[in-house]
Amino acid sequence: MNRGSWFGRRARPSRTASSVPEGIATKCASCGEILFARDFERNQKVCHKCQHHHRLSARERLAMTVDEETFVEIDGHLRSTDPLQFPEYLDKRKRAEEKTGLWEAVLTGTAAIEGIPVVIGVADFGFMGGSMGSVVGERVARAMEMGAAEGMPVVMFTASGGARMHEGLLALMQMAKTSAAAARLDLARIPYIVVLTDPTTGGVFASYASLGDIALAEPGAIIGFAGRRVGNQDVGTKLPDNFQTSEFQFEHGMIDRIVPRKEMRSVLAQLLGLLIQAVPNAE
Amino acid sequence: MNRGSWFGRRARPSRTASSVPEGIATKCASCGEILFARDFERNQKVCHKCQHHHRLSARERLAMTVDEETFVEIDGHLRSTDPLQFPEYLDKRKRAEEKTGLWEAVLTGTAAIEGIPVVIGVADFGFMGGSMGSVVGERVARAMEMGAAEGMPVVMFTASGGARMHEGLLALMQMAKTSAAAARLDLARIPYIVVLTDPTTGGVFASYASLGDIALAEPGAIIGFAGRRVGNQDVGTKLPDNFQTSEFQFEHGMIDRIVPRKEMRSVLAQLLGLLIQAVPNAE
Amino acid sequence: MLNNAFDFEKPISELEQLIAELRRPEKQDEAKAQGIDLDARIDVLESELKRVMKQVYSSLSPWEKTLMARHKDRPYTLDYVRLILDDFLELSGDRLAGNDEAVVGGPARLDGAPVFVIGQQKARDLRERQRRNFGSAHAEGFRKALRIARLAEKFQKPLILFVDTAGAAADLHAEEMGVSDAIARNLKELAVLRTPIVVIVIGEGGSGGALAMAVGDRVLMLEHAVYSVISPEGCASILWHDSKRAGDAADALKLTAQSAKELGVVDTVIPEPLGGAHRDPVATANSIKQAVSKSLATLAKKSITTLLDERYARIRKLGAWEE
Amino acid sequence: MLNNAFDFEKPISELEQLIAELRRPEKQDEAKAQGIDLDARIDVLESELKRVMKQVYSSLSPWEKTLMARHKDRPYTLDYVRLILDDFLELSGDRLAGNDEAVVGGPARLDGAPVFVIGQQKARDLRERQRRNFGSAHAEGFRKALRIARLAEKFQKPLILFVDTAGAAADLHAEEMGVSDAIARNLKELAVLRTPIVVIVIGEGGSGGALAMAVGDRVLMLEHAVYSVISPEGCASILWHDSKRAGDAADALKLTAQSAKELGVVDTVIPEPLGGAHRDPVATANSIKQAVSKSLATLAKKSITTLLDERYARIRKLGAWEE
Ligand SMILES: [Zn+2]
Ligand SMILES: [Zn+2]
Repeated sequence: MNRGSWFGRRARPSRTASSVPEGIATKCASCGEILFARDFERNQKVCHKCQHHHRLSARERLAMTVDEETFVEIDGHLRSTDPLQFPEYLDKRKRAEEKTGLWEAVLTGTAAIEGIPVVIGVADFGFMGGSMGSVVGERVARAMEMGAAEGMPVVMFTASGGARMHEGLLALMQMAKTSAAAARLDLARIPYIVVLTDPTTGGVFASYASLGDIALAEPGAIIGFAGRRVGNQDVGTKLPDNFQTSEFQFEHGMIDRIVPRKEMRSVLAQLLGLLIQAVPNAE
Repeated sequence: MNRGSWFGRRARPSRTASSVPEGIATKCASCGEILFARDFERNQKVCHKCQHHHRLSARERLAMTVDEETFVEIDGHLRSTDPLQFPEYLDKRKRAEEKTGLWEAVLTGTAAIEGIPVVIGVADFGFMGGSMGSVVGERVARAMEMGAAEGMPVVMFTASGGARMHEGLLALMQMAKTSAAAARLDLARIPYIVVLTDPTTGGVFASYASLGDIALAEPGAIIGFAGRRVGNQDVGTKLPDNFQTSEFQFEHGMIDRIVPRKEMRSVLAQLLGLLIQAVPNAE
Repeated sequence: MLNNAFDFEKPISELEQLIAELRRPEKQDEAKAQGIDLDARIDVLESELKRVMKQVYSSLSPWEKTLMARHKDRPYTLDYVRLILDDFLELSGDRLAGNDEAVVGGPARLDGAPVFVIGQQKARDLRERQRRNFGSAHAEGFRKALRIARLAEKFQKPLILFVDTAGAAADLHAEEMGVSDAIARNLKELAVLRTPIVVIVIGEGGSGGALAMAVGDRVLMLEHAVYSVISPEGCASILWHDSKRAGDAADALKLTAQSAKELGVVDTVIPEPLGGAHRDPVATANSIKQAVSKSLATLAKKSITTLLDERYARIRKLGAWEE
Repeated sequence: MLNNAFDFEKPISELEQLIAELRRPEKQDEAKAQGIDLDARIDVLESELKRVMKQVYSSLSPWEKTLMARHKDRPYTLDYVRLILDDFLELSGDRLAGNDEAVVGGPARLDGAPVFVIGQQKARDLRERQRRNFGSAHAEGFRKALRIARLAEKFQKPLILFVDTAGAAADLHAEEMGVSDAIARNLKELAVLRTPIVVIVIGEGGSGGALAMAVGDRVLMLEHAVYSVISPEGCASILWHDSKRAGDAADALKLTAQSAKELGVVDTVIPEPLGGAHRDPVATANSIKQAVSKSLATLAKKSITTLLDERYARIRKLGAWEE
């Protein structure tokens, strides 16, 4: 892998750090509580009343997860093309770029979490619903390959509606690509931690998001295969109230821990510390 | 492993080849149909009316499974002791020996099935309910070790009420022993085929009987963990009609094929032929 | 004669009916009595039929291909297993919870040599279709597939995967049993399974459910099969809130075998008999068999390390991006 | 003071009550007024108490040990995890179908060094007992245990297993999800898991459900724990059709730690504080910690090959037979 020239490059800052401009209030998306921007930001965009965890941009997530000034983007130079010349794809992507200040739906890079070096990937649902096209798949795969090559744990924050339709079959193949990279990461015995955030569905949940050694999730996140709308169409099936949420997936054995946002960083650090320490019984 | 001296020894014939003496009729244990001995034997102890598969002794099973005159017992010299000095154990064993003409609840040996050499083990439910004590565990483990050492597929016909209480903890440990041997057999890439027959429950079902690469079962056999009586004691649970039968276990993914007795030999031969042939892609 | 003809097959079925009519004994007798050379007329019509068929089937639109791929007379996995392989012994169960009949598999022989085969299985009559959930596997099905794939690995037999599904099951039970996890696990494990794998997309290659059994060293695809990230109907509803625009979506999705080959997802497009696989299942099976045998012969020469490195490289290069 | 005393503990609780009585302030005042040396009398009673306790607890019958092992105040897995390990991070789920709370496990630290710990978890209050199915695991629990054990293997951390269950769940759901298969799979995989494993039987070692999490390189057992192929009640019903003869069955089954050691099933019996683990959980935890640390230190010196060969040999020799 050649990533020399861009490896040390700093990513440009997000254009829209927050959906709530300084000094103005917003309403909780879940309970309707009026949330004052400063409190809301201080509370990591978690509603102080109902504890609803509002979605974060990739930049916001990084800021509250990794040690200050440690994130160094990798593969930021990768750009999507329009291999199918799919209707409206270029326009949509352009709007997403403008809205998020990102070039794609995932940021990958190296960083430290409480001093522990990691390779980290953070999805941004604001960029075309976090959908996985060629660049997302390629970035995730390269991040894993870097983890395997450098012996660094890999942490992935997921948020996605699934594979990106606009890249057709090539988007679907990113499921295979990221999973194959996860297989090699596993064979290299490198810790791979997934943090499922709202929402993680479809082809992302059915590929690299389900392959962590450890799976954490934020409370109340939508997590599922087909999306609740599809599930609801089943004839005569009564769906449980928590269908396709973190809590449902936890009950069904798919998640290790549901971790509130304010504890996520320290849980990650604790976990990484437990998994990476020296080997007691070498061959 | 040293098994030189007894390796070539022929096992003595069963004293009670059949529960239906020549010329006399019996009743089907399931439908009550009168079964004439000669027909019944010819039909491999399957009721011609309801297809109930009656239990077979180990000798009967061998006779209808392996090529004539090919079975050579191994480890027939192993004898149980009474490590716990358990009430009535010696008496019970003595009666079982007299009744079955066997020294223990499983016979192991080498044989050929349609010309394919195998290591084979056949349980005899008539010997203390096919229960697994030290000798059963030891014979099964040695059979698997022989399979691994000689590169011969292993076929196990199971029939057991579980671990043999009368040998206490040492009987329980046979579950670990047979499973550990199965693990090594697996690592040696040797085919291991289990045929579950009526009844296979408890500690045998929860150890080597569940570890086959391929699991076959006779129709209508009782197969389960705790025995129907125990299961029935659950409060407020309605048990399915086929609870703890071959068919139930098949539905729940535990069995590959339910094979009628008259097809068992040819299915085994077909399967063995498919699994043992030359390797197309060596390292 | 064409059963269950599609709209685009109308010119064909009309010609076929005409020819059939002329072949009726009464017509033959009548013509003979009148001294008319009916055979010559039939010959003309037949060559016209051939011309029309070639024209229609070589220029099917993506949506027409989708219909072909879903044709209820199209051969399914077990049809090809019967036609291509000997001694197939179906295995069942995931050894965890159930036996999902949307997936079938087991050992068999290809020209005498043992292989393992696994496929998604649709069905024709209603009861069997329900039993097989229309070929849409639940977690139990994907886990059964993985269990059988691991037997192939253990016994060092090549693995043949038939793909034919509208997609994975997406109901409550699927979610409860972790269908996403099961798909992901298959993608991961098949990528490093230590035995050669040949995949054939024979009908519908529907999204993640198809892909979960489509990772291998060679991916073959029948001429009129389709392979897509989403169904055209689903795509049309999302894009235009109108599932009736499925035809436009099929165009946009580039879901044909020819496109899949151009995109590098598929290595070889296997030609179908004129009119589609269901017109001549035996000929189709033979074409598949030849292609599979050829692939396996090539793969058998590779060391496991080379095989896995090339499999990984094959998957890794898929996608379109600029650096 | 003894809570929830058993019949065989009556002499002890009577003495304890007497001493407590004499220690009441009123009694003390009264004695002082009368010039009686109450402290001397208490000393006498206390040494008598010690004598009686030693006598009672060193000669517990197998049935009395069974009662001790099931004592509701006896420390459970998570109690020891809290007392022995730091930084425990509980993991959940089997990645297949569910999260069985009868089994707990995850990474933690033992004197700073990372380990993985897994155990069967009973509970005291009714709701938690139901949630944990009284410590009786279903297939999901055994599969969770195996998943966590494989993480220990992957990350090359030693594995500590706490055993405390009346047995595996034996209800319809258990059977539907293949509890037998799950137990067997654990027995098989733990036998060849490529990391050191230390097992501690802390309370009830009930049959296959216990064994499914009790395969390792060293098996330790608390002094008053029991380990048996079948419950004494079950054994008595089968032998004498009278579950009330459980005491006789307990004798016959030789289910004590001392017998388990004689039979070669257990390597080390860890002494409990006088009166049992629940009288001093901290002291018990310290004893366990020392024994586990010692075992792990020895095991850490071995190569994986030696470790696995010795583990296999250890299992292989269990049993009693004549050649
Ligand atoms: Zn709120
Ligand atoms: Zn009958």
